[in-house]
Amino acid sequence: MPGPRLDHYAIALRITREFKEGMLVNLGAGIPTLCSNLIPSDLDILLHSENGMVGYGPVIQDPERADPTLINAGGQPAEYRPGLAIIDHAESFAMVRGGFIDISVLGAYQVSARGDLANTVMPGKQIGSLGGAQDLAFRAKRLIVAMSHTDKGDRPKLVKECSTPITAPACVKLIVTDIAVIEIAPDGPILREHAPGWTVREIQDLTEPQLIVADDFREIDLA
Amino acid sequence: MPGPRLDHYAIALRITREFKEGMLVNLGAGIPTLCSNLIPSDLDILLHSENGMVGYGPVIQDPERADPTLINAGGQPAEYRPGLAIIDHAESFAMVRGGFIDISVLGAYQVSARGDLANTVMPGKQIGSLGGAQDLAFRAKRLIVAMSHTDKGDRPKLVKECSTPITAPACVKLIVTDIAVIEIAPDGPILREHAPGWTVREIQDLTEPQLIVADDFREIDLA
Amino acid sequence: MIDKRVSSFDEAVRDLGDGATLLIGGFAGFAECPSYLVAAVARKEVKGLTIVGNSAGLGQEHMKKRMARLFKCPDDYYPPSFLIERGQVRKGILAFPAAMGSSRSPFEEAYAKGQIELELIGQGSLAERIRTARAGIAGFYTPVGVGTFVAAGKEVREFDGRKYVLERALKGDFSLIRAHRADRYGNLVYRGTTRTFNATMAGASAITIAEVDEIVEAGELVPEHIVTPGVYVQRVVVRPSEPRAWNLPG
Amino acid sequence: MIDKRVSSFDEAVRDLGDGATLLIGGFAGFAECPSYLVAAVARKEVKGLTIVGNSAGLGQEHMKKRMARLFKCPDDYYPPSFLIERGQVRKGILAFPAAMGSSRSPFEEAYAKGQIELELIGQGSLAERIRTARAGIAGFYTPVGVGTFVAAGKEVREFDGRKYVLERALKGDFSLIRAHRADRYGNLVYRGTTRTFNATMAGASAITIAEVDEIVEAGELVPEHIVTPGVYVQRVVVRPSEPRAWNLPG
Repeated sequence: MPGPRLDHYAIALRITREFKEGMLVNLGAGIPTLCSNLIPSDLDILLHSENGMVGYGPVIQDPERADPTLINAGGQPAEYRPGLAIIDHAESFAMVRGGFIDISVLGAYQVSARGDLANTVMPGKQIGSLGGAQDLAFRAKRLIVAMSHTDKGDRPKLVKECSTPITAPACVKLIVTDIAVIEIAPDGPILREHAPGWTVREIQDLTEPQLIVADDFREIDLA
Repeated sequence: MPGPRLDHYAIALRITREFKEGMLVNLGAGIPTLCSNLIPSDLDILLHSENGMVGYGPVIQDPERADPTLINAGGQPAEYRPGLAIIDHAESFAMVRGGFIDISVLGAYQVSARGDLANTVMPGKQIGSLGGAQDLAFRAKRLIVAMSHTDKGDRPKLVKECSTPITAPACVKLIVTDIAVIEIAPDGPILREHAPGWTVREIQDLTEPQLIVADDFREIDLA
Repeated sequence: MIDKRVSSFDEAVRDLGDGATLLIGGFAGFAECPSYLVAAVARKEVKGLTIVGNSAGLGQEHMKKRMARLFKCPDDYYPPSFLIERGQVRKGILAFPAAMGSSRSPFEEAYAKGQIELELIGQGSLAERIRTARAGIAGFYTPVGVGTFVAAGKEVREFDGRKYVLERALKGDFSLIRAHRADRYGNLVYRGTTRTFNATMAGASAITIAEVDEIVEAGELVPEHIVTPGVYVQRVVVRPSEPRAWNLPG
Repeated sequence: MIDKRVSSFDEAVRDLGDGATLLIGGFAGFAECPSYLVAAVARKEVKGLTIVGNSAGLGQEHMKKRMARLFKCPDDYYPPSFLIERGQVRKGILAFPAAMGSSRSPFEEAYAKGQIELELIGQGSLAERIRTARAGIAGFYTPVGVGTFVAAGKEVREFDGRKYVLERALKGDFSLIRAHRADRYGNLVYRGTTRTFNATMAGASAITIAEVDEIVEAGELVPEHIVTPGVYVQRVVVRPSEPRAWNLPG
């Protein structure tokens, strides 16, 4: 029996370990925006939001303090942080397209072995949404995907070829799921870390493409 | 003997008569910026300056009151006016290119019979300057040229074909000179007004293309 | 005297007719949505509209339920989806028409019934296409979308070893936007993230109408703080001080 | 801690080398010119520069004479033409290289001697080409310049019955700009018309350096009033409180 699956906070926490001093990071709606509440206070990074905030803070949990005129990409109230700048939508994506985003964190329905991202049309739906994901996936210096390892039918989401429309080809660099951390490398996906209690075999069984096991394969450190 | 030539202020004053309530008007450097000091106080128009002012006031004459951080297209200190908005250079020309300028007033070295504007390379010089004139000449709804009727060698500046590089083809709609007001119409230049003491013959003698005399040809009203 | 103030929302949309293309500002929340302008378009019962924007909105009910833990959603929130639910919209050019998760947005409901067309486009290309319309540019080459369905039928071209897709200007008949303060010249300032697509869309239509919290005297807005110069705005209307039902004239 | 403050102008241009392309902000006056950055480039004695901007400047003497009736020109005005006069510039991509009237600008003098190349471009296409570089766009179609020398060698194409010329992004190695206030994140605000090309050029080069009047604490600049987000700025340097000769290190 494998261990329990990581919850959304654990996934988000693991992702924040990728953030380095001075980076400009965009957090998509869903699991990614959770990262904004988990960034160490001594790490000075800037968060970019599609709707035109550069340098915003964590999600405000108290509705009494929530200001509807300061919301993040998920529509949640964001804390003001000194240094915050407001820009319009065209400038916000001039910044994305211009290659200024160091890390983009997005959700996904599927990721292919070569890092194709499919997060536009939810399987089973007629139409989908692009949001800002396509611009980010094409232009961020590094794209990290936060997702559950399998879908609701327990089918792998890391697949050989995506079966839903591709948002951007060969763009994903790192995937953090509820059971593993996988790097997309030129030779294929590299299994780097596992959730407590999960073996290579158990992870591979829920993954379509063959995983390369990293030399330093280890348990995810969430301490 | 014809009358005296109009001075720059008279030319500028005549041009301000073309400005109508609510218009957005761009004034080029030189004679055109003089217009900013001659606009009737009860006429609510907005002046656009290339360097990013919308809704500025007259040139400040007193150096003691001049603020170098508020200058017009000619580099002169401009009076603040309520409603003034500051934009950057890209937005300033988004506005020009987007067709928001109702009237552009520019100087010229030459204008052709069909309204080609040549104000880039000064005759006798190796190279010239475009400034914002090309954008304005291509995209203003109406282009008015303020110029002396002849050059320093008394050669016509309203010519059959421009001999210096064209800034924009077929763009000039009205020319106000120191001796006449001429409209560029599809059939050719129409002589509409004359400076006091100037006859059709005297004006035509200093003009290369054949002038059509307007039915209501009259003396310029500068009262 | 230049004075762009209009006394009512109905008056502001007086010449908005069937088949018009509307750029509707906002992003995902109620604070940046030009709700009273949307309500006025609903009252006018015009049909066959094309709406352009980020999300058409996920419906009032969604906002009230989903956002309940975060915000109290006001009663006078009328997102563009309000027009979809009333059958007034023929086509959407949108970045976020489908709801996240398995719930369905009003757009998806209408789409499933074959009542509406979709041109799906990412936020960046959408925003730039709109800015491009304001700026008098015909089109631009972006690297975003190459090799995906978004580039289908569009020119793809290489510059300096990278592929780009040609995106065209997207101009509206009317931009319906929300701002915080205005003066009689139409100069606008926005609060926080309400700027978003509202400022982008100002000037990108033949007529731009701004729904604002407050109108101040000319000169009260600091020239350096103005985000939208009034030249881009044809009409300004003030929101009512108390929430008003959508079907009441005003 | 993110801190873009640099202690001297020499330090700010430490990696600016021969052959670099410099986007130099400003329009026509001294107040919007990054004079101390220009002076630091002069001190560095780098050669073969390409300078991009509105006017290279008409020289200090011109400014002092022509403007004397309007302004007192400060002693520490070092326009880009200062670099031309010192033989450091190989090429200009400029809208206003030639003086008005029969006097000659330093650029014209150098051109007459065959020491400098010129790419003449109007302010609008120049500004948009620079903004386009910041925005990650390869090029755009503008109606301006069709049928004139500016379009020579460029693609001209018809959209909806009107002709447009393809203009390409213009990216620099360094943007040297002038602003009023900055914080340690590099956020910038500008006074009045000093915004001009300075704000346009921020972020359009690999390295953007801002010469500012004052640095304030993070949080002192109002988020809605910030014109240039700090992301576009790599280095910030404060101007000296008293004018300093160009050849003094600092």
